[in-house]
Amino acid sequence: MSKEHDRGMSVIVKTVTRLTVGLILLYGIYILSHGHVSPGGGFAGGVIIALSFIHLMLAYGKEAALKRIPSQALSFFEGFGAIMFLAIALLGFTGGYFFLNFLPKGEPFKLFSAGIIPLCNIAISLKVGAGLFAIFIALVLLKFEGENK
Amino acid sequence: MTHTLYILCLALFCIGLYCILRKRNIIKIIIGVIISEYAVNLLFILVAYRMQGRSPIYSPDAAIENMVDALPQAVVLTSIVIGLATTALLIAIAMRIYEKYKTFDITKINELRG
Amino acid sequence: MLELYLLLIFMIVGAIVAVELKDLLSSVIAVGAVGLGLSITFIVLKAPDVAITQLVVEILCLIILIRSTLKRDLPFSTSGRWFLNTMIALSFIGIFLFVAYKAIGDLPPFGYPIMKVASTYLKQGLAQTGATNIVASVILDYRAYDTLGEATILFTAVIGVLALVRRIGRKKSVEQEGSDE
Amino acid sequence: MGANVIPLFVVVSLSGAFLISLFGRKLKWFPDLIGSAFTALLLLLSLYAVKIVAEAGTLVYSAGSWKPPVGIVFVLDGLSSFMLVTVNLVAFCVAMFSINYMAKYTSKWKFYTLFLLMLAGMNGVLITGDIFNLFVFLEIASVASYALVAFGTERHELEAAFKYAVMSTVGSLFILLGIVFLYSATSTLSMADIALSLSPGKHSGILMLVSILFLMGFGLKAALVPFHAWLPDAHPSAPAPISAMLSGVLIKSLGIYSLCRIIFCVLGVSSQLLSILMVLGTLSMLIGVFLAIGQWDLKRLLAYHSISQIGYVILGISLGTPLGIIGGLFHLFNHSIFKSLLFLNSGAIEYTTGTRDLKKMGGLSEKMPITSTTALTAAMSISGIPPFNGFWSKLLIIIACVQAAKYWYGFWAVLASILTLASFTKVMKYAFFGNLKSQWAMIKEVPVFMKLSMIILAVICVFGGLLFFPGLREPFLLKASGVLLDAKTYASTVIRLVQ
Repeated sequence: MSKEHDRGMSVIVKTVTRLTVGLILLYGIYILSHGHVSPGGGFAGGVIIALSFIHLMLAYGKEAALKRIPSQALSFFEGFGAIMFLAIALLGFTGGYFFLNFLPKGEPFKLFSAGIIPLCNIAISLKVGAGLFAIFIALVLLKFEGENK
Repeated sequence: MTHTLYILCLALFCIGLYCILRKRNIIKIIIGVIISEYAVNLLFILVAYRMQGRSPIYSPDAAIENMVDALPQAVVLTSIVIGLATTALLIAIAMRIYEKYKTFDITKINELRG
Repeated sequence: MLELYLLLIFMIVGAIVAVELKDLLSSVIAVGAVGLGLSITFIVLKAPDVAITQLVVEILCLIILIRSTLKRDLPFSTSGRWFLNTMIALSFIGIFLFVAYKAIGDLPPFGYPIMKVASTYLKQGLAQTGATNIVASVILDYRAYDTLGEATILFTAVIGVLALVRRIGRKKSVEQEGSDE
Repeated sequence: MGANVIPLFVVVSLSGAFLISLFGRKLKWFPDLIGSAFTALLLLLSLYAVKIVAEAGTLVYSAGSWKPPVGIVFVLDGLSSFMLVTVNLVAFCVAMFSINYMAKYTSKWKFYTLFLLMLAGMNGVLITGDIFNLFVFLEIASVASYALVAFGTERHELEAAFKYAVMSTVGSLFILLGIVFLYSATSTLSMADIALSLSPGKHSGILMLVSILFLMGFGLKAALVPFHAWLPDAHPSAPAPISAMLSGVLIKSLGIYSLCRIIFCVLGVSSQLLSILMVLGTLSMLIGVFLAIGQWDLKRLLAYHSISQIGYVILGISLGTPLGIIGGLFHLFNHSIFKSLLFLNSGAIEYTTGTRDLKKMGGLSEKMPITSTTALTAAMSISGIPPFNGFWSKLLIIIACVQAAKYWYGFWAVLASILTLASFTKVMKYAFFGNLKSQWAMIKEVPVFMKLSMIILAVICVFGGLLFFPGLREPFLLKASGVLLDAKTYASTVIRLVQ
């Protein structure tokens, strides 16, 4: 079981994955960056990004995915996303209130509008993507080690 | 009759509750928790629906009126994430339990009395 | 309206199947069907944001659940007082449903919410926050503090899972820890 | 400064947690330092909060400058500041205790991160004025506590954590269901606004349903008697500092505080509800102490006593008279102090001897003078021996029962107190007095930080009774009980202050 998963799945799955994984990642980035003008947002975008890496990992085995995004980077992104979100909240104190939307609102329907909302989306998606992928890796690795015994 | 949908939704909640109370398998208990969470989230969106309503998103070309209630949607987004976090932790505990006891059956995992 | 009833009945049937099936993997897949039905219901109820999030969370949950149940089908055991316990559970649920049925007559009818606070968001949300998606303006501006809590809870779950999957929880004895650090 | 201090309770603890997760895994000393320093800072902040509430009355703060009901509002009143001091005082002592104690476990930084997240959740629950926000922070504290209960990753710890997690999640689902019904009936999530929108005539059915749901949900979190099955497993299984946090403050801030805040300030209190609570409280008091007497596992015994003492608090508060509420809240504070101290003592014993079984201990007072002296103080306090703080609060509750002509409840309270004394006599006799067993001839007293935190708590146990005397009680206890007594003015005060 363990070896089979290190190698990944069959060649058909690998080919389809190679074609689709970039699209899924791009879709995730689209969803998160347009969270304030269309349905979606940081959370859904972050989960989709995490899913694209999970997809890669299921098809190619864990080494291939971890080579592209090592686990130190994961924990860094997670902590960084959290700190960034908290920092945005604290920067509101410059305007006098916790969580104040202190940036200019911009023009509706444009990508760069709505003040802090796109920034918050990016922070959340970093955190969610890294965090959920870390959960997945932790649970999958646990399973492999458990079965080796 | 205006509340039949709410009752159906509560019935879904009760199926999850029954599963948690009666099933003796850890994965089944987690499934019960997931179903109950679904039912509560659905109820929150149901109470926000407005007849012939539109999604709460403005579009550049048409004037929108009669949008559905947006607050429950925002709240349910948060509550889905809370459900995901709880479920992930429950599954992690369940997998560690499986590793230690080699079973998901809670009648066999019974070291504590209380 | 009819589609809502059909979807709800589909979900209830799916949930009963998920609860009662003996095979764990099938049961998990039945939960996936319920979640998919829920996602479609959200679209019918005009909540696209929630539908997208529900769908992706559903997929993630399903992958993790399937990974954890793969090849682990076990025979079920029933505890000794099966009949008594089932009756207690069912009567508790029955009482709960009855009380709820009596009480929800006080709620406004389905399709006609009061919309006391929400009307402020819908009328002034675009002008006050600049976001055309009102749900985004609620979660990231009006109620951004909730979202901080939401992000924190996910962070908690990640650290919690990482803490739980440690191979060794305790060091063997107190004397050892002085030497190895 | 003023009201700007309110969000800091969450911000400080959250930033501590995030910083530890970023830097803690490389620098070994970093988690210890941040854990103790940030909890000390939070303790100072909460003392400052008591001061400003005593001077300026209730304070409100709108997050993001959005006024309720549109945005989320923070409310800092007498009850919140009272609870904040309790939570952060215990958290500071526990963080200091953990510096030495948690060296037994691996991955200390994960422990401190989860600990600070749990603290952030509790502080968030205490300062919020929005019902859904209360739910979110309640879940943060709960999720962190599930992971902390299983922190040792042994068999029984995982099992206890699973049981606790499932039951607590069911409680959360009941609470969320109650929030859905409240939202549907009132179309707002701000607690003050809900309280103003609910009218007893129109909403009587829904009020009953919501009260039942909240009673079940928060009852599960507070381990009131029909819902207590998880507590005797979960609390002993956690590492000792976490047992102290769970028993000392978590079940109070998530269970009792939230229940009281919602029932008294939002739903409006009715006499039927109070009598239900009174019966549940008395049942908890008696069943907890009866189950505790037969235990030989020290931490399990203490966990059953938690159920029993929670019963006292609920009984006092549900009497509804001024003296009863003061007694209940005072007992809540005292119980946090002495129960955390007892759990820390049990942790100290486990640290040196490695056992929790009372039959295997004996004569430890010779080798561990500080642990045994502080344990004696706490034991006398919990069983209500006169000069210590537990005596005064139990006395107040019993006098309040007699004043309210509820003689039987007073009798049960006295009986439970006597049984508590019996049970702790057993603990002291088997653990600390008697002959020293030969296998413990080599043990030493615990390290310095553990000693220090136990001494701080013991000193508060001795002098805690002074808090009820005139001069000290006005800013602390009377402000807190005033919130529950004038619960009807909560909503109008909050609405008036944000304008």
